[in-house]
Amino acid sequence: MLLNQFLILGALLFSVGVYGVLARRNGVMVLMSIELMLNAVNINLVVFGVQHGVVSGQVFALFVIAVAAAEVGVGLAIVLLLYRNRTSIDVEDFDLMRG
Amino acid sequence: MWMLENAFLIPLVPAISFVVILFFGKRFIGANRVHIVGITALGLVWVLSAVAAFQWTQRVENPSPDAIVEMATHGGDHGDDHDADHGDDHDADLAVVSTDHSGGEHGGGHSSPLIGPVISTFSQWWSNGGIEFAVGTLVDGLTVLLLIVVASISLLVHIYSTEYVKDDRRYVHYYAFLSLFTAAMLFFVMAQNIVQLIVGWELVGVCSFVLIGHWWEEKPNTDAALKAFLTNRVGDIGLLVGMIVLWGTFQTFDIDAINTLISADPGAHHLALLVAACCLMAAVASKSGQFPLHTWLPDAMAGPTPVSALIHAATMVVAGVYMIARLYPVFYEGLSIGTSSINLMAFIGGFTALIGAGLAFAQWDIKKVLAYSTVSQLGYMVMALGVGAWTAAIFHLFTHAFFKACLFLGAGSVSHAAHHTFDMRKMGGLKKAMPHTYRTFVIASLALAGIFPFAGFWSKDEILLGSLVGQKNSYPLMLIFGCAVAFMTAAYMTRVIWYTFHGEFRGHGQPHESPKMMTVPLWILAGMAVLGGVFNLPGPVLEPFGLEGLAHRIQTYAEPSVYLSGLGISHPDPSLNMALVGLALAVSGILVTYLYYWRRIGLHGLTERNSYAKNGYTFLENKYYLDHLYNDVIVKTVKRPIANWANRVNQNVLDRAVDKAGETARDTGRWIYKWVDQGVIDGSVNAAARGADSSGEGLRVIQSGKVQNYGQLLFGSAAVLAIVFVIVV
Amino acid sequence: MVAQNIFFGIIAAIVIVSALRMVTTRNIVHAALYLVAVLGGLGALYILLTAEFVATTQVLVYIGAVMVLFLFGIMLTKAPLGNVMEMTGAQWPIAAVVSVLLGGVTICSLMDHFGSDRLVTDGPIFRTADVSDEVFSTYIIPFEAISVLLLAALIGAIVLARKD
Amino acid sequence: MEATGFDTWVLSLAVFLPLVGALVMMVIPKAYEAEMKLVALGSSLAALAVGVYLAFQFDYGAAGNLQFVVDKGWIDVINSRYIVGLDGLSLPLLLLSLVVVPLCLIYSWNHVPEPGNTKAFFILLLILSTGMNGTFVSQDMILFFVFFEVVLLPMYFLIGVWGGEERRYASLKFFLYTLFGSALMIISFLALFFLSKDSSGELLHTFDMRVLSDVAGVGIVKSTQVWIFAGLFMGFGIKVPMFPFHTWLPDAHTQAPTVGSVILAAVLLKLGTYGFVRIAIPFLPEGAIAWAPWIGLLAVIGIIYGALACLAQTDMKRLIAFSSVAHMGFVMLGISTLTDFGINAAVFGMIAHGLITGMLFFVAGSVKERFHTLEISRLGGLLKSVPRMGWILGFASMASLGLPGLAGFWGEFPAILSAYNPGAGLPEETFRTYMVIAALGTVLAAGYLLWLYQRTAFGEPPEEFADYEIDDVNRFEWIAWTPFLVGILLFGIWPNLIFNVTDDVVTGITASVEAIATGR
Repeated sequence: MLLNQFLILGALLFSVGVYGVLARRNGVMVLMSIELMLNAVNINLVVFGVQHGVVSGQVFALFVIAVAAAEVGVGLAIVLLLYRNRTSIDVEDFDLMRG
Repeated sequence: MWMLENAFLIPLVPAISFVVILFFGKRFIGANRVHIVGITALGLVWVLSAVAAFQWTQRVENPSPDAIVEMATHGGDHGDDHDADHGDDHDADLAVVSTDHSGGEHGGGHSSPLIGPVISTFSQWWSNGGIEFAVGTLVDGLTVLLLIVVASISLLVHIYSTEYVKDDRRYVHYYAFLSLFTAAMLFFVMAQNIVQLIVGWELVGVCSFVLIGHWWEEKPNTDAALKAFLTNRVGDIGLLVGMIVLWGTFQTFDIDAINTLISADPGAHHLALLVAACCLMAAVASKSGQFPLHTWLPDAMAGPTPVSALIHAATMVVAGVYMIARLYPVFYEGLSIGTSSINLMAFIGGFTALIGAGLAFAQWDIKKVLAYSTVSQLGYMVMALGVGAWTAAIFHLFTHAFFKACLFLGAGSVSHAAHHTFDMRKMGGLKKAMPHTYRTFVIASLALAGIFPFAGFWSKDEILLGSLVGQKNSYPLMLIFGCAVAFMTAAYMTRVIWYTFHGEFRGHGQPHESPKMMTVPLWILAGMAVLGGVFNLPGPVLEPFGLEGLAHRIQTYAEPSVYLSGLGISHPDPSLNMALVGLALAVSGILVTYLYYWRRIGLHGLTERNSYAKNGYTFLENKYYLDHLYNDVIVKTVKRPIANWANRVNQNVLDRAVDKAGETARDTGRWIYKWVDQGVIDGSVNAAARGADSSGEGLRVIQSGKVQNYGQLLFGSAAVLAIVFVIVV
Repeated sequence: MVAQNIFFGIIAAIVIVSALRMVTTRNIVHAALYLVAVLGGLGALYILLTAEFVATTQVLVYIGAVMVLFLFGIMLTKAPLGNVMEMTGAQWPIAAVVSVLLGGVTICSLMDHFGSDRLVTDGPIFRTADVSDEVFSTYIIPFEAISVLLLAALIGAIVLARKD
Repeated sequence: MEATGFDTWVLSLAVFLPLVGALVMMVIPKAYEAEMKLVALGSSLAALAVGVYLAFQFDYGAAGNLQFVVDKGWIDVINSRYIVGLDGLSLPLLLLSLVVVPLCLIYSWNHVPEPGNTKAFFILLLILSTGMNGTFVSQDMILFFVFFEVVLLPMYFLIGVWGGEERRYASLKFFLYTLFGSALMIISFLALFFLSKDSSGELLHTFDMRVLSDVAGVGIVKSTQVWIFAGLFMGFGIKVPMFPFHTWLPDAHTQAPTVGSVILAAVLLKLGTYGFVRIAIPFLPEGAIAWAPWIGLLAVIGIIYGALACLAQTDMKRLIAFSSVAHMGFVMLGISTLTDFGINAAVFGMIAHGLITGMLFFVAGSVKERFHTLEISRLGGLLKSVPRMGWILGFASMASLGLPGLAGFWGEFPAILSAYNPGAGLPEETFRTYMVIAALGTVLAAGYLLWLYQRTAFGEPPEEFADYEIDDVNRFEWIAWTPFLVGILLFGIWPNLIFNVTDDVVTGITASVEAIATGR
């Protein structure tokens, strides 16, 4: 097995996640895409851990999973709040920072 | 010699007087009594100057060893007892000082040893990039002469003013600035370096500004003050540049050093000296009222009359002449005075003398006549310097100061009597009412006209002689100018006397003689106008009385032979013929004018003779013809078209040019301000701002406030940067 | 090795296709389900990489917890279940270009750098015990920090989502 | 030479005492206004006292060397150090800055301009003071830059809050313009940091101005020097301001409150010229030689141009502002000659201009306060309505037009003089042309100033003010103005007071420039 197999998979997943973040209008979908990107990173962590024969790769993957869980929790709470205030979760509606 | 070394005390006294009068005058002395301070100070100055003058004569008569300057190369002795042919002997006269010059005392040539000036330097004034120089005084005969002139006239003017500006609204300021002016002028004449010269030059200018604008409530006065100051400033460009060129050439500011360097090696630096001399001529033209910058001087008559007498006739306006005399080697070499037969300085001087005299005919304001006369006489002095007649010019400066001051103060006295008007059409017949004024005025006029034996005769004669003989070549054109001016001067002064003192009184009220405080100075000045000539009488005049030793005192004492001998400047022999010609011209001038203004009587008598005696027809017709010629051709052309034309040129061309230059400068300023500054430069700044603004507008599109757009930018630019990075690394 | 390769190929294909479908589908619930597929596939990959504990956690946390959260989120925001709402913004081409660029440059540089490096297969194998040893010794402080972070996120989520 | 004992921190004391005063003022409640003013005045006077102490302790025999030097670590990461020191070039300018601030405080003692708020006004003045003092003594480029920029903000607020009608526009213009210059300047500083080499070719990586001054740009090739100099030129030239970067100045001056104008004219503009003399020329002699003819050209254009613009003004304050452009032209002409004479004259000119133009702005401010207008056509007869002020205006105008015997002359005349013989490597004919043009400028200067004086001071007071009861110069004004008047007279009569001090430093600078110019 090539090292690159995993790395490229990660890169592909990451770009797909980026696309999702940038293109999707639904707030929940944006959060899901972010999960995709985080997972792409996780692959890299684990693969490099294996490659270098260290355990910290896995440890950090675990940390990332934990942080992702927290992030999803807070992110969804924000989406809910937005929905409650604006009755919409379309991110294109939120442009208070318009210059 | 203590006074010569500590000459700085002389300007210090009136400077202190200025401070005292201005700051403590009103409070501690009393506004009406400040003149006491001024007069006391001036009295002290006069005494000190007299002491200085005496000590200088001692120095020349019995030189101490350190006073004698040895020069390896210098010109020959050109005393009057030597041959008049001085053509080329100044080139290589290597004679030892004492042998060739022992016999100089009776001819008026400088006494054998070359007496150096007394130079004292005080605190260091400047140290700048390794060049250090000190403020100091340079005292020699010329300085001493000017000290005496300034101190005397200033003192008399101070006394005269106590009556003239009595109860003036700004009595205190008047006296304060009179003192300051005196201090500045004294400082100027004893300048040790050219920076001091500039300082003094400007300071007298500003005093003149303040005093011309003394009654600043009226616009014409302030206009005149401004005009005077600005015209002088125009000349100051020349002064600054000329002085800088001198400094650049000799790397020193020291007047003594500059003069010595030039006279030691006259041929060197000709081009630099030419440039410097031409630039300095501009300064002279402005300060000494030379063509074409003379127009401010008549306007300056807006000031109080004593000020006109002091500043605009006797002292400040001769600053230009003095500067030429002080830096004479510069001009002599720069303008090739010794070898040419016409040069810039002589021409400007001569021409100014001519047009000044011409203009004096067309004036109805008595002070303006005198002002143009001053212009003309200053031109005479400059012309004298221009033809190489150094001593004659200084002699004329000396005599002119006294009789012109007398004339001005006399005019002031007249106006004092005639309800403060200077218009001659409102005068007339004052002869009886004010005999003292009349007599002094006539004496001074005769001196000005150059009638034997008054002071002006001697000095004018020397100038004419100087231009006749010249140095290597004579100056024929200058001689013609000089003669014409001599004639015209006599004529216009006669006219003034006719209108002011003779005929019927045309004003209103009862004219009265001025108080003693005014007439006494007049008489003193008139006395000087009579006797001024004795200070430089030619030898032959004195020989019959056995007083040859007193001949050419000014030449002996005042001439800075230590500089001039190196240049080889000669003194012409006195010439009886020239004197007679000059006198004849003056007399005929008076006569012609006399005939013109008394012509009604003359014509009346003529017609009587026409009707009674037919024998003298031819002669009478000739006489009539002459009368006609004098009246309608000469006098009228001189009086009307030429003077008017000159006046018109003066008013419309030169004066307009000054005004126009000012207007144009202002318009240009406006234009530049409006279009360039506000339009282009400021505009480009604003345009830059607008550019930033519009690019901001462009950026606003990106600034949508949508997170995803930001994300696109973020990731997009990250990608692009990554690509760049990948490609580069 | 071949078997591993085949497995990898299958899993990778599933992951990629699911991911793509996730970001392109118009139905949000479908998208959530595709995400489940991606996450599950990744869990399988971790097994393949002998990271059993990570794989387990992946399944437990993501598929068990996070996905439930997402589904709740979808429900609570009353997101339309069908295709009613346009799920993709008008600027998707830009997003596509950006992500292609990003992916392209990453992959290019990966190819360039790691080329044909082989995955080390004979290295040490870390069991769950090793991982726990590491977490509770070397990384104890980050671990505690993560705990605090989770607590903070918990409180934050509650505060944000409260009705009043 | 390193200082010892008290001398090690006395210079910092002079710099930071006003700041301490400002901090103390911040904690005093607004109600205690009298105490607050006393604190402000006290701290600035204390700084002045320290300045006087410095002036007495200063070793004038070694004016060319830095004295009271402090060299302490500051930002080690970029090798920037806290270095302050005083030499003959800094001393007069530091004293000027120390003198001006308390006088401004006294002047605004009882009449802080609209909209009031004495506390903020005084605090800003004190911060400004620290910035100005610091700039003149810092010997590290980063430190210099920090102080240079510290000056900017208080001034921005002074103009923007207490200014005239168009204050927002003016303050923003001032701020942005100067900031733009500063940006280029810091780039040049960084370039100097990265490129400077010592004589053996080792990269120095230092911001120490003493070191950079010593190596005199040896390791930097000429073309690079020219570019770096261009950056410095923009930074300092805008501050000066040189034609054509001067347009912020009239607006800022016109809109600024009186003391703002005074400080702007008296000290702030000098930061630019000081930068030229202290940094640009000694660090980059070759760049300076390449640029000097152009600087000279811009300087003489500025002289003539400023004067012509003055002739067209209808507002007194704006006229004085434009006259600053002309006067700073003389200063820059002096600098551009790269001669002892010229640079000495420039330093003198800085101080003279500070005193004279500061004085003129004071008078303009007081006129505005009394007559509520500065329209020249509406004024008149000042000599009659407020005679003392009229006299002071006349005195300051005379000084400004370069009357010998007053300070202005010694800045102008030697500057013109120096253009006759410019430094080695500079085109003589060009500079001689400049000399003549500059001399022409003196006439125009006399023209606009006298014109101003004639229309404002001479004549009868206009009708519209006939009913007003107008006070002449009051006590606070006398206190604030007397030092200016005395300074103008004193330096005019005895110019060596300044020349003596600056000469050693200037000779050092030009010697290194000349060595470079002739060594090629």
